[in-house]
Amino acid sequence: MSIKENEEFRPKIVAFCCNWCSYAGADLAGSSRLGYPADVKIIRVPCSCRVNPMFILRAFEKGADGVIICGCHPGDCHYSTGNYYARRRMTLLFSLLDYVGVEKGRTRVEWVSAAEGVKFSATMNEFVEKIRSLGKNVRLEDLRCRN
Amino acid sequence: MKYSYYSGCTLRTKAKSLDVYARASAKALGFELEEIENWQCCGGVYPLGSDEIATKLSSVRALNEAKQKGQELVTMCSACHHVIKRVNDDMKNVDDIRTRANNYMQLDEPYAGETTVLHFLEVLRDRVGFDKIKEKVVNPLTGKKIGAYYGCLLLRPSNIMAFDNAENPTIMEDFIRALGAEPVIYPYRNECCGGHISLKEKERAASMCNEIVKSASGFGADMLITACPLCMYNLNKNSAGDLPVYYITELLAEALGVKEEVAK
Amino acid sequence: MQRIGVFVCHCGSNIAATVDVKKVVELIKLEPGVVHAEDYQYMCSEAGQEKIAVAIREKGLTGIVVCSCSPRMHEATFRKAAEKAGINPYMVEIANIREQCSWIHKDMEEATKKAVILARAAVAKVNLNAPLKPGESLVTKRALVIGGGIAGIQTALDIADAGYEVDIVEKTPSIGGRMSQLDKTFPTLDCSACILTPKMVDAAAHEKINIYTYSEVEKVSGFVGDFTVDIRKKARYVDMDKCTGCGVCQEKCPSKKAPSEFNRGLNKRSAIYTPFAQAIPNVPVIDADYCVKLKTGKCGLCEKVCQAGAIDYTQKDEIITQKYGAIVVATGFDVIKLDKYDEYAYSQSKDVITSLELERIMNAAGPTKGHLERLSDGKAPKNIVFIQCVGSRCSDNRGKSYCSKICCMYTAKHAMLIRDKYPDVNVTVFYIDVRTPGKNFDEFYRRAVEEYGVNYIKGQVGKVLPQPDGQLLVQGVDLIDNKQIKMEADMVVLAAAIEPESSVRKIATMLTASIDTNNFLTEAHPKLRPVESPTAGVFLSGVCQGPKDIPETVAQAGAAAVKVVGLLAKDKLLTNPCTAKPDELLCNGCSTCANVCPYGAISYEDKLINDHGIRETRRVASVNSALCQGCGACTVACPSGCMDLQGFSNRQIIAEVDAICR
Amino acid sequence: METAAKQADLIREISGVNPYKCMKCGKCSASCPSYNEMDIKPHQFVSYVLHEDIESLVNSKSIWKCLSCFACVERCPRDVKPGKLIDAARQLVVRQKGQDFLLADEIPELLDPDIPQQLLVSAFRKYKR
Repeated sequence: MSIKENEEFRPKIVAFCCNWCSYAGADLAGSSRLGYPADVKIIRVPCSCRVNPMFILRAFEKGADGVIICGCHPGDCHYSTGNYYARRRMTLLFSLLDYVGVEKGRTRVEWVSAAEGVKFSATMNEFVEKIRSLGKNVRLEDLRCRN
Repeated sequence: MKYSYYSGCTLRTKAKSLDVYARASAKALGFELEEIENWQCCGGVYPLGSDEIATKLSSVRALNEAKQKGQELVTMCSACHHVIKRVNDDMKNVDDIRTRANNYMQLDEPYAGETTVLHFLEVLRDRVGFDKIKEKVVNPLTGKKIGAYYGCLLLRPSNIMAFDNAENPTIMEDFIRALGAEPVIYPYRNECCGGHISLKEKERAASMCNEIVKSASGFGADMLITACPLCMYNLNKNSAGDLPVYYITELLAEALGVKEEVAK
Repeated sequence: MQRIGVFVCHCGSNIAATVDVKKVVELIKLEPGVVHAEDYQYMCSEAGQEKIAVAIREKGLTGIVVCSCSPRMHEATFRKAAEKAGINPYMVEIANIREQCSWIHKDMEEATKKAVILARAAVAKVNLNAPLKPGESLVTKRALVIGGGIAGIQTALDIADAGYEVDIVEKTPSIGGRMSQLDKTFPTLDCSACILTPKMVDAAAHEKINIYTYSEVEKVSGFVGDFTVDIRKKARYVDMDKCTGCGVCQEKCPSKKAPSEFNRGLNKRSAIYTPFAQAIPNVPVIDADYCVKLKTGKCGLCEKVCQAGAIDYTQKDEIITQKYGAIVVATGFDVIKLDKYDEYAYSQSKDVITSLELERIMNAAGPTKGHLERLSDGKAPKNIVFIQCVGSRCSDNRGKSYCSKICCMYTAKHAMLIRDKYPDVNVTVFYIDVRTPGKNFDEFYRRAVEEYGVNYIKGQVGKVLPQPDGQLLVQGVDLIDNKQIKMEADMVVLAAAIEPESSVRKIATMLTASIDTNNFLTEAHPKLRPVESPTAGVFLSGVCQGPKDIPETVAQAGAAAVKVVGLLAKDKLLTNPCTAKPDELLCNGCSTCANVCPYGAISYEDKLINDHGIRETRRVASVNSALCQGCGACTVACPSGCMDLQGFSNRQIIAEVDAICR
Repeated sequence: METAAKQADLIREISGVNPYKCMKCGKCSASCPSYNEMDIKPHQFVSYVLHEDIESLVNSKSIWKCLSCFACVERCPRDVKPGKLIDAARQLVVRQKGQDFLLADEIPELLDPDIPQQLLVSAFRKYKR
């Protein structure tokens, strides 16, 4: 891949945000005008524990280059323990994905509270930067899905 | 227990006693200071500039040698400790400095801050333990009222030096107590002695040192102790000389009963 | 197939300035299921909502997508509008193209592209939405207030006056809180006790208010309208019904070495004690750590002198379980520990004190009986230095990043009171900024300078150096004169930052109320819902939500009370219909879902199942939708994939993923 | 001579300091043992860098008066650490040839028999390239 192509590479990034903390944190980043690249698209879920590993596999299958899951800080889950489930499930899933060739940098779990607009924006900037450096994801993608 | 030991230039010359008493005391306390080979001068002041690499390399060499031996690196002089500890922190936490320093060094395996840097006092506190030292004291310095002089370099910046509470330290006071003497706490113990300015501006160093000595004796100290040859020089040369100043290791050797041995 | 209408909001220029709304309309029309799309200046306005209603009627819409601000702002608005126009409110989805698009992107082309993708995702989801019907739950007409300071007292009084039962849980032996420790209050110099004590008495006397002092909340379960709370009533060792409050036990108690919490540890109290003279209830407690009888079995003097026979060394902690419809957090604050600010010599010198300690010294019931004197030698000070912002506005790792808000004013108060009572004492204040936004606040501060001759110096203090003669050498800077200053003082007073009371984190976790990095409780919306927690049924009162002075605290306490009353006035609440739902055909009865459910909402029943003509009795999961809160943990845990979450179903989320990755 | 803006950038880069974080409390100047010797005070260093007046900084005597005692670094509540700015300004000077504050010729008369090596080494580092 040439440098020029690399510059133009706009990754597809799916962010799952829990309704109580991270989605509110994203809203706060927005109302505070703390920017991050348009490559990130947020899907609202009630809790990070609602994120089924299937959704992440599906995203990669459909051509996503990175997936990030954001939830409440440990101990602060609106449903008490949901983020712990998410953490355990994702640890397992991410090492499996790494094994099949989806690098660890393409997946991430981050805790962002409703008050952490700054952190949300910083995290997304960092994550997009990371995905850009990793380039296009070629594993798991269902080529029949390509336009 | 063996430690890698970085004595530094002054301890081989003007501050020989700081060094020899340290080695003798270490022996008495059951650990050994194994001087690293071919050490080079640390430069005396930590190069603050984020783009200064060459001036940090002598510290990296010493740190890497300790790493090779799998030992902790012990320093004695406050300046050496300050420089080496901060360079080690850079190598551990600052990507740019680490990469560039390793590019210069061309080591078999890059150095990334693996070595633990300990000041001699930290060895006494955290590895030997002041309680243990207390047990080993044969000539307790009973009745002596000692003011600890910390100076700047051991304590600040505290987030990197992590030596003690920078504004209200206790390590030297605990050390003094372990030797059977009474520590005198005075607010100038972490004020600057003037450092390198005593070369060109003697009067300023003098006024700073006099403040320190005045405060310590005002609170009842009859002597001061220090770990730094430059502080020693400034306090001796540039103060009215009201209080005698000793190296920490000399008092330690005396209390442990090994001072006479060294003198021979 | 749904018939979907898409409504793109300009939000004035908030969206339209960065997103080409016409283009969004044009492109979204091409999506499957979309039969109508239009844009409008303000979709949330009445005219905007009317547009939705008209489109529903005229185009027979079955689903709605509104591309606008965050669903946290207006989802409820648009759902109501849809319902009024005759379709199920849960057929509405929001594409957040303001907070998550127009406000964070600058490039119009890029923002428009993203807005279209977000709209497509919402359309894809609505295509799979199904009408949902909320259930109903009953409201317990009783409120719990955690914390018995001025915030808690005021909230409880206002709720009780509206006719509802309120319980106050206070962890110390008396209500009153921080305000009871203050001597005078700004900006009128009222005596704090004089204005607080009547309120304490009112609360204690109110027939609808029940006060649990020396008690702590131990466990919370349930949800809005129906919380169940365990309260630990700590052993007081004094029978509250028998005690007459005569105080003889406290006089006779031989153990008088416990540091007085009320006087900030500046003097000692007896092992059996009431924190202060006006304590409510006026019933002492025995401090087990200091009581000779409880520690060694000997003594028992208090029992002997108590004529009422109220002492009971065998008392045990008691757990009270109570149901509440609403909970108010009013846990208040404490001043930070100063161990990271030793340059000010707080731990080295007794004459370096915090402002709250000065408050006790100035108070007639304090350790010096209200005489201004040095704690080291009891001498009257001639020079006092105040240092502002100790631990506030610090972005290093030592202090707090926020402004503590109250210090500028209380320091002006202290300076003025000292100059008033002791005109020969010199008072110097080192400040960074003097912040006095409040009614009559700046006038108050200016009085300190202009009428009372308080010496305000713009600059900070670097170090306080105790001298051998007991004086304190203060080394600071005057940034206006551009001079370093070394001045001697007899006393130094530190305006230490305030922080939320340490127990608040535990309480927030029990309530699943969110908390920020500084341990302040988060409000549901920083501007529009400042007294509600994002957790339904939990409300915020006082400093637990952010630094506040007394008038602001009282105002917020009243506001929280109104919200509680509004909730308790309802007989029934609608429950969230986005609950888990098993597909009984797929369920194999393994119990995995029940094990991960934090609410115990899943049970199992033996049920006759018709599986493609085969009729058999199977053990299948059953969700109690009144208990289910809709987190979705079970949906992922289910190995057979039978459990799904209504409103956030697997198919819906996958449709969103697909739309985004398309 | 580069432009003022470039030099200000250079100082920011060498020092690693973000002068925008300063809230102008003056705690650095309140802590500085060399305050009275300095023509430009520690807190002013921050605003001089902000206003890109590097010319004044490199010509000030303050850069030779700082003791590197790190009191300002330790106590700065905003993580600005003006001592690093002062050292960076000094670096800008000593990195240019012939700008040494200490001349070889003047050394002999400054020496005395008790001077520790450490003092000479430190002084060389601080005063010379």
